[in-house]
Amino acid sequence: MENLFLTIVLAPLVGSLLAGLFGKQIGRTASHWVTISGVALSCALSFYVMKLFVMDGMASYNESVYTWLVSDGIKFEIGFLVDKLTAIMLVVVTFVSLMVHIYTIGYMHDDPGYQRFFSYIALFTFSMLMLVMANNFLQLFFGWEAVGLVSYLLIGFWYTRETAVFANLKAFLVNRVGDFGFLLGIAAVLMYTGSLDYATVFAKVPSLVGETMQVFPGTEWSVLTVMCILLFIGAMGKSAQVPLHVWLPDSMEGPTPISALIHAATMVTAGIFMVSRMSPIFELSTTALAFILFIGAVTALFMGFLGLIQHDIKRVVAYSTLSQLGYMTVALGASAYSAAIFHLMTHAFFKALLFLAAGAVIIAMHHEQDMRKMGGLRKYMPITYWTSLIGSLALIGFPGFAGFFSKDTIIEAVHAATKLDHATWVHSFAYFAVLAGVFITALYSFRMFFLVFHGKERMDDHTREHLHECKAVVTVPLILLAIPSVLAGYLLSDVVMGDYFGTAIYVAQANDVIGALAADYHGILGFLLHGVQGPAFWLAMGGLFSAWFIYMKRPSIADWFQDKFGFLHTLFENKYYMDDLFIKVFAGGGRMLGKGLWKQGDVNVIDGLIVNGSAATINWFAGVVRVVQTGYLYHYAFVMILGLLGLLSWFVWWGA
Amino acid sequence: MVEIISFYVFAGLLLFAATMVITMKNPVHSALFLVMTFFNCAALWLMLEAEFLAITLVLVYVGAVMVLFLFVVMMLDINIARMREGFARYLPIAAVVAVILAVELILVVGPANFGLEQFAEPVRHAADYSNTRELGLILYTVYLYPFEIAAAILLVAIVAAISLTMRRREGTRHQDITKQVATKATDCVRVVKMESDTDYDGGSDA
Amino acid sequence: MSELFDTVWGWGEFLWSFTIVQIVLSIVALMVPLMLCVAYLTFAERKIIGYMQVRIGPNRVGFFGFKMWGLGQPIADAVKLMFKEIIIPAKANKVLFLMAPVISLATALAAWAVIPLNDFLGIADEVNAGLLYVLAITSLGVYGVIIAGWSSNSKYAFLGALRSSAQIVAYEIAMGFALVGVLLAAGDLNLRVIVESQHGELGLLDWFWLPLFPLFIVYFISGVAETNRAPFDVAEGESEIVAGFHVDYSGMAFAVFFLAEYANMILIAALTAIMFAGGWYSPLPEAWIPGGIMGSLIGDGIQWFIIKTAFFLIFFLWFRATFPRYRYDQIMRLGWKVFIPVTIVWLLVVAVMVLMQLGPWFD
Amino acid sequence: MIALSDYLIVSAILFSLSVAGIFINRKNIIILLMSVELMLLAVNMNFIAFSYYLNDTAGQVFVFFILTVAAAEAAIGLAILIVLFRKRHSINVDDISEMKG
Repeated sequence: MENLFLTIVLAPLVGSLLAGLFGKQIGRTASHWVTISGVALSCALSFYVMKLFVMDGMASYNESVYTWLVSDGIKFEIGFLVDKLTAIMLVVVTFVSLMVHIYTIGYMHDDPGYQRFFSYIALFTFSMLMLVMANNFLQLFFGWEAVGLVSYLLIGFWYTRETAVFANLKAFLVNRVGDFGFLLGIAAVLMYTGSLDYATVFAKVPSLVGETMQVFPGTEWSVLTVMCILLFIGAMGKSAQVPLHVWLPDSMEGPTPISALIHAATMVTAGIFMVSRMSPIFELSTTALAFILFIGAVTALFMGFLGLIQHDIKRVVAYSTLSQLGYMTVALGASAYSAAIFHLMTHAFFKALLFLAAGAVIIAMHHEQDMRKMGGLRKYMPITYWTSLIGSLALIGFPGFAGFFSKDTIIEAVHAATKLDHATWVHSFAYFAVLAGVFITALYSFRMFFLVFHGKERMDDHTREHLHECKAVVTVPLILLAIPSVLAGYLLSDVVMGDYFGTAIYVAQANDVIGALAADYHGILGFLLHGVQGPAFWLAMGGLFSAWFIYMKRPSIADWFQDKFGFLHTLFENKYYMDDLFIKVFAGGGRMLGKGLWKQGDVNVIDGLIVNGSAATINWFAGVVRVVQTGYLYHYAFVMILGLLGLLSWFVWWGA
Repeated sequence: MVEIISFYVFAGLLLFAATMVITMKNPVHSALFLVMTFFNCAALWLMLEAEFLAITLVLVYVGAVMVLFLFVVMMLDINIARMREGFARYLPIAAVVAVILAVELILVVGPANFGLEQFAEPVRHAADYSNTRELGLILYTVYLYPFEIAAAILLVAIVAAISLTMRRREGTRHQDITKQVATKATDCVRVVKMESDTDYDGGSDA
Repeated sequence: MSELFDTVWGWGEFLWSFTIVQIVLSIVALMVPLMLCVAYLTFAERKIIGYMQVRIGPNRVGFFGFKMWGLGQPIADAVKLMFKEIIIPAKANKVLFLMAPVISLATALAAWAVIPLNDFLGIADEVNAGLLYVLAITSLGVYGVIIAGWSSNSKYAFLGALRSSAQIVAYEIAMGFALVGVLLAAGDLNLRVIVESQHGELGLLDWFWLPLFPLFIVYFISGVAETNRAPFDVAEGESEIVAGFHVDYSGMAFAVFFLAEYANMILIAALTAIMFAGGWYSPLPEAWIPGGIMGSLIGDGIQWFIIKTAFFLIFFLWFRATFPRYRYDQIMRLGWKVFIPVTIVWLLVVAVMVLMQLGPWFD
Repeated sequence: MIALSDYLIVSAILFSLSVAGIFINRKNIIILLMSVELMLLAVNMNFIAFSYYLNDTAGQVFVFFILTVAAAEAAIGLAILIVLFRKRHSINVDDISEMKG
């Protein structure tokens, strides 16, 4: 069993190393073959593991493979925790990764960094697998940072582009903020439980309920809340939740397969996975859950707005990713971990599909990403058109498609959460946000869809002449991804409503919204019918219709809207001024602080006061002392004798 | 009686000589008066049954250190007039300081504290008492380490004094005795064979 | 008559009761013969060197019309010098100039205080630190030289004084070390004890010269150097610096220096006799000494002390007649680089011998 | 009878005289050295006087050491003086106020 898991993890690594270190020697074809076979092996074995769990009912596996070091009783180990949660992640990660690998052959066909790219994505697969299979925080953190590193490398893959370098730097810095919180969270875990091992930690955390700590003097904060929020800050960074989301749209500077794999399907969901994995901890802090819920709701709604006004096809998908990540986070906040993971899975398929489709469009348009220069591509690229349609319908939650089931479950879960005993305004706000988000999602998704595939052909003649459907390596993954995009939703009854996760996910009795839903669940068909009657469906339909009306029927409405609500447009255009805020306040503030420290601290205090000051003081003191030290012997003798006289006088008159 | 007289005589001469040491114009005279001071001091020490130290004082100070002083004073071309600058100017303050110091010291060590009542004169030792032996016994047992250290200090002083004053002058010639002894006849004398002058036609004894 | 005798005797007893008088009298009793010896040493020198150089020497001045081999010569010289004018150079430091010869002679004579002439004679021979006293006093001799040289205010005199004093200081160390050897061997600082510790059945083989032979040689040669005698007479160096430190002295002042030099010679010879040659002990083994008058003549007694001193004195004269003068740097080399190391090494040997209680000297 | 205080007073006066000597002969480094020797002599005198009156030889041992050190001091002092004179052709204290050789 251990060898099986090791193979899953190491196969992509071997491929990556071969492609990365010997890419020049083995050539392009061999490079993609080694990496793809590595990932394919992983994928096949992942499905096998899935089968073991689902069909054979295997118990979860939790063993240490290797002890790196032991310090003061704390073990630093590498180990695997494989349960049903991990199994889902394994399947999603390896499958999407495999699709992307195959797709990349076509997408990166002309790129000089071909081998490097394959090496990177295989390395990413390895890192992500390490992350999801970890059985302790150290390995989790290793995977966490490794995927961050690969993300950084891949966003800046075209490192000669200034924007790419800027974007990867931005991703790197923003992730540092999150990772710092994450690291503090791990430190808190280690400090209060004395272990890094999941099982040990989860066993110990219940005893921490009610314990408080003083982060700042005079404050009494619950240890668990602080721990959870710190860990979640890590998730916020990796899963691009407001306000640490700013890096994700810019990460679209990377090649499209990367956007699909890392920045839509897998890496960004690491935060979701992590929180689900930590559910035994998070469930103990209602405050932290409310915080998560709020962050997720804000992300889900407001990031959707931004998608409305983007012209870059990939950015629209990116904002939709942000929004969907918000949905997952909302699900986490509502304690619907299984719903979050389910949405994670479906989203991984259809979002990867959408990205790859967008990539296909981009290839066809000769790397033109602006939707205003597209239109009417339907007749040139039928496969892409249809798969995109499936992806879009799945995204907006059209009944029957994967997104419908997962998203509707989340909405229902949030709705159920508003009825919980400890429900607050946050839960109500979240419910509103997810409902409004459905309309927005439909609106921008089909805006994009219509602008790209329907309407007038706005591209130049040269481009139009070369328009044609992509090669099989591109279209086959699209089709392969379209299948789960449609069908994955039907796993709902097993994954969410059934007892699939078992002990992998822990939900407190008081928070058990999924349990409430499951009680009312009467099979897929019932859910389907119920969904069609619910507000979410009609909102989605409204969004779809609005998109058709505004962008197909009356394009002038968009202009009119832009005129009348210019301030809103400007607000969206500038992404709520979030980047400016960060750049001005944090970067600028950092610069100001640095400058201040440099001018005041370094130049004035350290150089001026301490270095030159001490020198000057010594100089001054020496100047004073120099006067005392005349060099004349008799002066010294004089002083000595006077001193002697003084001592003697004291002795004679007052002493003894 | 004899003791008291000799004490006052030696003490008086001691103080007189010391006064002369510090007031003499010529450093040579000062040095010679210092010798006299040492002698009187040695006499006082003899009265205190410190024979060894008294003789050592003469041997070391008079016989060696002061000779050194005299050497230096005599050999150095000293501008006496400049040396005397400020003598009169500082005399009053020196006198005041010295008198205050002396008065205060005497107040401390005077008869009130160290008179015969407090410290009776000890019984003189028998004639065969050897101060040297006593000193030697304690010096080589209790004070062995300090004694060794003193020896080391002296050695260091020797090395320091020599290294300070030694200078090699350019162009001085030294006799290398080993070289001289090792010289062989062949190093000094060169035997040259000459043909006789055949066309010499002078007289036989010219 | 008897009254007068009684009165005089009474006064005598009264005076004798003062220690000072006793001391003064004993000093006189020692000094008068000593000065006579000094005077006749000059005569002896001239005579002996004369014979060594195959000439006669002074032989005219006698007493009462008899020539008596010139025995009146020292007296005549003394009278002549006494009446000569003492010339004091104009720029000389008068007090010091006159003091210098006195210091010279005084130190030469003062050392005699602790010298035991035989088993009971001596001025202050009971002094415990006699050896130290001798060392201290002889080390003062240099003052006469220095003061004379400096107070003359003359270059020749000063150069002579510097040479002389440096030489004296240098050889004093070797001499001191040699005496430390004696001290080690005898285990006492008292000169009488030192002599007595050389007493034994074997006569002259019991004396310290045998176990301390290198020290004995070093001591004696150092003594020659101390007294500025030939071949160490660079301080006077007639051919170089005219007459050294006493070039400006004349008349009695010069005579006193002269006396001091010879007194010093006698002192060194006497000390050598005491330290290394058994003082007043007979060189013959005890068994050979018969009783009676003959026994008192050749047995232990002051006569042996005088004979030994004279014997060593003859070496002084012999050296002068035989050896050429040392160069100054050679003198310094000999003193610092030969004698001092030799004495230090032999001190170790002596120490070992004493520890081993090597007979017949140290048992 | 001579009391301990008599010796101590003599040495006190001797000490004061040497202090005065340092004051009035401030330009002459040789006399300064001699004054220092006088001071040490006064100190030694105290040691010996106490040693005698307390019948404790240790005081004399200390005098012995002081003599040793003072002799070394005099030797080195004079050596420095000679080196100084070679360099500066003067031993006036005013001319040697600098550490530079």
